[in-house]
Amino acid sequence: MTQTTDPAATARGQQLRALMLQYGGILMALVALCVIFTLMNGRFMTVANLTNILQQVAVVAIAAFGMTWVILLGEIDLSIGSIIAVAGMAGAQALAMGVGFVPALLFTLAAGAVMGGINGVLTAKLMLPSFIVTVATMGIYRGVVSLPTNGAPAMISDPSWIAIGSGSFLGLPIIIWIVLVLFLFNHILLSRTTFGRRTYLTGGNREAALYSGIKVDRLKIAIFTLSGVMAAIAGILLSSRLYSAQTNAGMSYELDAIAAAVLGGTSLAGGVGTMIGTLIGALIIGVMNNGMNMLSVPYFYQLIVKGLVILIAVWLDVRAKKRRA
Amino acid sequence: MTQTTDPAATARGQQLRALMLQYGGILMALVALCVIFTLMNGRFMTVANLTNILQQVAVVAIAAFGMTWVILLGEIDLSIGSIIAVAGMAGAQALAMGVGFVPALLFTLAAGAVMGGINGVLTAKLMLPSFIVTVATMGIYRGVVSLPTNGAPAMISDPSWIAIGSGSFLGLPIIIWIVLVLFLFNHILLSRTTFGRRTYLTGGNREAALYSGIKVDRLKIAIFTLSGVMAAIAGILLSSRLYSAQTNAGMSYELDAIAAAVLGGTSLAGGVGTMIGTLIGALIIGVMNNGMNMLSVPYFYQLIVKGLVILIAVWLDVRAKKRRA
Amino acid sequence: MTDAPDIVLSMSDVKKHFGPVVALRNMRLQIRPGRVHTILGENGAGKSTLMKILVGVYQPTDGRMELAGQPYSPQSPTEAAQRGLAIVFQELSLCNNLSVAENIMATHEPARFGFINDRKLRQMAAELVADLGLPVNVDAKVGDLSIAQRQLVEIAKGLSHPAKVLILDEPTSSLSDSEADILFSIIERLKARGTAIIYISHRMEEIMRLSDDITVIRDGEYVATRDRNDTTIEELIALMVGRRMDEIYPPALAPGQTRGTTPALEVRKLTRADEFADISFQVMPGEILGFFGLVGSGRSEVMNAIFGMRAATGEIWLGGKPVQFRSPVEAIRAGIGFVTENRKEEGLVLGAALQPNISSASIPAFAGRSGFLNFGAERQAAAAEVQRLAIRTNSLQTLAGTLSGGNQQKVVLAKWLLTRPGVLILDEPTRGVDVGAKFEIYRIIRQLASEGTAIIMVSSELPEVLGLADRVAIMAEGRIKATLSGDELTPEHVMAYATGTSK
Amino acid sequence: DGIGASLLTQQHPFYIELADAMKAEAEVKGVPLEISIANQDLNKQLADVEDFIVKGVDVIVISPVDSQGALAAIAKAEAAGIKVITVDIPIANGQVTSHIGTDNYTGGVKAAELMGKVLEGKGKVAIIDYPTVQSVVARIDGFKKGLEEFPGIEIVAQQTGITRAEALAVSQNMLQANPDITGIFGFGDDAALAAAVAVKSAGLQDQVKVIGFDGMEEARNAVDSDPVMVGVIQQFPQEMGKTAVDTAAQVIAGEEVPAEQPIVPGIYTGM
Ligand SMILES: Nc1ncnc2c1ncn2[C@@H]1O[C@H](COP(=O)(O)OP(=O)(O)OP(=O)(O)O)[C@@H](O)[C@H]1O
Ligand SMILES: Nc1ncnc2c1ncn2[C@@H]1O[C@H](COP(=O)(O)OP(=O)(O)OP(=O)(O)O)[C@@H](O)[C@H]1O
Ligand SMILES: [Mg+2]
Ligand SMILES: [Mg+2]
Repeated sequence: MTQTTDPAATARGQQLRALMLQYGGILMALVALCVIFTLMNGRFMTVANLTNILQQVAVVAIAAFGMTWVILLGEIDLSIGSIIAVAGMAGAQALAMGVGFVPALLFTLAAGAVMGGINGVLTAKLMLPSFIVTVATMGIYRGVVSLPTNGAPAMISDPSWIAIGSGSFLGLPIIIWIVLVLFLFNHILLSRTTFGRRTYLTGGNREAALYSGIKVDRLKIAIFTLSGVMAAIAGILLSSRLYSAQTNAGMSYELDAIAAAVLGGTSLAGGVGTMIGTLIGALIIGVMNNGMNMLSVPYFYQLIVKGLVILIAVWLDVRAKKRRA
Repeated sequence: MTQTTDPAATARGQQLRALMLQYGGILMALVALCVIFTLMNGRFMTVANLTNILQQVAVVAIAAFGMTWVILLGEIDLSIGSIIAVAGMAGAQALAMGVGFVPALLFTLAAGAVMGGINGVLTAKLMLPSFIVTVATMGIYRGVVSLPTNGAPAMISDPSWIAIGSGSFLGLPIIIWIVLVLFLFNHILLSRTTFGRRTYLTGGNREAALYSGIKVDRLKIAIFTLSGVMAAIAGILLSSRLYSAQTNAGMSYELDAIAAAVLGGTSLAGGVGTMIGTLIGALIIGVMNNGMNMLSVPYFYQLIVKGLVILIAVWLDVRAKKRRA
Repeated sequence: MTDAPDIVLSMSDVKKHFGPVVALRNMRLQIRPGRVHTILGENGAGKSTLMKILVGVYQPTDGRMELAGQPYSPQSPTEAAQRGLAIVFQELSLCNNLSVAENIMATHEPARFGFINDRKLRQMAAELVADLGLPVNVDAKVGDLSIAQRQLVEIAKGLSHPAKVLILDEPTSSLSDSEADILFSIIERLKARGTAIIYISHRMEEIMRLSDDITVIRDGEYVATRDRNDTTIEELIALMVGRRMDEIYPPALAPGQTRGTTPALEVRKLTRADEFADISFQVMPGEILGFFGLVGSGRSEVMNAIFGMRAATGEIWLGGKPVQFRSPVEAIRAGIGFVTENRKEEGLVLGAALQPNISSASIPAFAGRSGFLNFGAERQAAAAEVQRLAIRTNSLQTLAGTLSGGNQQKVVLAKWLLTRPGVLILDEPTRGVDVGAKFEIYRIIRQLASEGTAIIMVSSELPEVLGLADRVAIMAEGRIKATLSGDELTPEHVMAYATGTSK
Repeated sequence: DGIGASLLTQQHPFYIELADAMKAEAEVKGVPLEISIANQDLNKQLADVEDFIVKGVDVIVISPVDSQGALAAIAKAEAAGIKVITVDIPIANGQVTSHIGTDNYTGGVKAAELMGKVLEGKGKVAIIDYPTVQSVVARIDGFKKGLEEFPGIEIVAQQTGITRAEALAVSQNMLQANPDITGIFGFGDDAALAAAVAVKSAGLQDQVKVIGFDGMEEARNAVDSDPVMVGVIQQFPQEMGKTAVDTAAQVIAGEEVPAEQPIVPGIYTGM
């Protein structure tokens, strides 16, 4: 604001400018959406509603964090919707067997890791395209989820499990805390560690990464496992919010997760993308869904508007990036 | 069979060997499936049932022909399921307005071309990734299809339209003729013409294609349009088979179409694939669905088995190709 | 710029900006038929950009061009081809998924009503290749070919268009002398027919041998045009780099410089079916071992096997201990560095910035046990390498893909220098590098050797091998035919083994 | 031979109970029964029926994915000389041997009557719908018709919430936009249960009453234990399944069967 050349302020200013350059297009889209909805419905911009949006977007956002890793590697994971369902069911079954909250939680996470790991091993070791591997496991996991209850939902009554989705901590819903913590975890892992760096390099050029001494196969398996675990966490949240594990839970969430990541600037060719972008992308989707419900837009028009907003947001982003280059 | 060295026979033999080399893995999978189902159910290998399979697979096969073009270019089209639905609805509405069979048919094809063309223009001219463009238009078209009837299905009673799905010609259902004609059309267009060659060149190396003077943008728009038209034809068949246009018709058929193409050896990276492969891939999916129904495999197990068969088939294919190289 | 009757192509005041990057500031050029006009300039001087403007890939920001007296501003490569310009691109622009014939005839396939006549296409391509005398099989898939062969295909593709003006942008960068000779005789033939040829190369001997006119450019700006007969290599280099360079090769170190008695690397009977057999050699610390051979002699395959990228039988000893690398990770840990020959596919992440590219083979060195990267240390190390190799860039955040070819090659080199290898394998390390930079690279190789690094240098440029190596292993048909040193190391000897006239 | 049954879905408790009841009754009657699941895809339903025809079943029991679209499948079966019985969802202007199903429209009217009663004739109501499913559309139509009896009740919002997760988000958002809502009608148990969760998380449990439709066990338990869930319209899948198989067995035996066997839904408001 002032004209002094305080170096710290300058650095902050530069950081802000870099942020604006990188996310300008997509942030603009998010802000525009918020402004429009606020103008059209006074109740949109309330703490209660914003909390609502964050809670509703939590499941997709967490799945999208995992998806971002996979896409950064130049791969895709279409099975996460099914993993979300299996995770919920695994938790419900474990709880029903009376193993207790923490073991059930660990069991669920392990189930997610195993399912993601299978995707990774099939992709990396058998060298099958991840698209087809995860289309196949999408079906397989969706079949598996129905086996314990023959398709029926499983009730969950464990109070700790339920608290995840409806409890609060320091005035903020636990579910929002979880999103924040997972965002930070993934963001730091991606931007600050060798693991993240290897992901960027491998996604940018697999062959060059191999020659540079990166264990591409292991990395791939690790990342699909990570994506599976993220999906499992999303599944836990979802089952907790619904008080039950549904066999059709998470259906087609993979597309929302991919849309969030791509809206946020992640390139499907691999090698380009950030967690911040994905979070913004997920928020756009959440704001859009919430805002249109608030305005009582009929379902079919919602589909149309949602598609148009995605197009406009990506286009704004591509344009902003082109202008910068 | 004989030991003579008739040159024509040798040429045929070589062609056959080339065919086996290229499609060995996937053909093996198809034959294995047929053998297993025949052994387990005597009614599988009957003319009536094989006709059944071909009819059931028609919609996905035709959509997959269009999808093959798009994938060859290194792009993807997730909107074809929605285009299938819109096409059926467009036809039903036109017929209901009494324009007559042929105008309704042309209107439907034009609708498919326009929807595909929109995908193409957005991808080529605005340089947006086709994945996100077609995820967006998937939603938009799905919204549009519900507008005329507010979500309700539209009855079709035009006898010519119905005949497409249930009539016969020279003893073979018309629907099978259509599949064969479209297969030949796409196969020849792809393998024998400059248009097909340009598609391979561009899918193999977009930059090189640009440098060679190929109008990549125009090609892309043309191919998305073609994919839209194929989806529209699939939508006509579907609505004809169902005597009605359903607003949720074709949901997630894009995944089946992609699976058929990839099973048939089309590389998602672009530049590699054939229509023959796609046809075989579609047949595998059809045989699997039919065979498991014949064996009364419960639904959830069908999902699992289908996923496993896709995995095994692709793996066989990748292995066969590797051994050849 | 008067249009003298014998000027076929001329340009003046041509500018080209890529956003903030100014690739060309003020270019002029006059091309005459039946003459070879060489464009000479450092890496990143703007040569390729200029050529791409000529064939309509890029449109100039400003400037005028004339072709045969008519205004000329091609909007696409097709238009340029119609006006009689053909080009062989520097960065290979082939489709790996298609056959050689299909690539050569791309976009001008023999066709009727859009239907391609495949038999005729194959025949036309085969005739063209035979006519040119190029040793490539037109039915092979381009993806299966070595880089050098792909370059030959690229040449055939460029020559498949009848052209008034033929542009060759570093056509020999991956070729050994014998293939290059084929190209030169083709050029002579075209010249005799009156074709104007624009030629770009960094190989000075070749330029002096081939050119009629030579235009030097520097930093996107026209410097001077000389007749070949009125100039010298020294003058051209001085014009190009802006200072005098008396020597192309840095002074050789005193003989007996090698250290110790244990070879840094010893290979015994390394064999891989259908590629190479019975490869045995050793390199001492501080020694530079050259590997010479014709295209496809199998040198790259051997180096890949040593580096753990491909399985092979035989023994590898490192510093007197037997080792077996199942992957590059293990080779790198053991202290081997490998500058691969195909920088775009194997060397660089084109979409990533310079800093991560340069550090990519030494990631563990910039991280503690925690796995957190030390960005400060990484930046410093990368900056030091950029400075040492004089890589031309605005910042470490520049994307590798936007650098000129020669500068990209230096980035690959920087990446491996940073691993501080005990054994450094260089596969065509100066491919597409300008003379000034070459000298720098040679100097660095020499310096590394003097510090005790064992160096294997695979090269198809004979002068480079002879000028730099202490000993030279000569490969042909997947075998080492001879290892020469000292007085035996003459061009005649080496070529005799390489071409198989000497057994 | 035997019965081939093509059911709409297997991911809904109603259809699970229906299928279980059919299997149990087939066991009792000793008739072979095969069930395939259309997964809400009409094309798959048609393929399933075609496969039944090839297999040569005697009777086909079908719960249509869509009342009009299933005509093609039924026509094919009848052309092959196979009798067809529909369950749950009727076929539009077509003839089948027998139809066994819930009267969804009447069920909707009953839901409205209950809503009017618990709201004492005035208040603001929201609806969670699923507009592409005809049986649901009939429920909603019935509900709206029934509410016409209560001029003091106003419908302030209607949104689509197909899965339980979607229904939860939609209810939250509707409550946010209209904090004065006093009643929610969910087209199915999932929608109603999700709405109840949303009501409680918005802290409106003393203000909002939720009514559902289907009446499966989970929802009935909720009505028993949760004051927000004031009632569900109860369908009777066991009875439907049993009747369907009995009817099919009669058809196989060549007996006459009634063309319409309506099963009137009940109202469950707690023990
Ligand atoms: N597409 C582009 N975007 C941004 N900068 C570019 C682009 N193409 C070239 N440049 C820049 O323009 C300058 C000239 O590049 P050019 O490729 O013409 O060099 P060159 O003389 O051919 O070098 P070399 O001898 O290494 O091939 C370089 O600084 C390069 O980084
Ligand atoms: N005539 C040919 N046709 C097809 N492929 C060939 C031919 N000659 C060689 N190759 C391929 O080229 C490879 C050998 O080339 P390689 O790159 O190892 O040789 P090199 O000695 O390193 O030569 P350079 O690197 O200069 O091309 C082999 O993998 C082989 O498959
Ligand atoms: Mg260049
Ligand atoms: Mg080589």
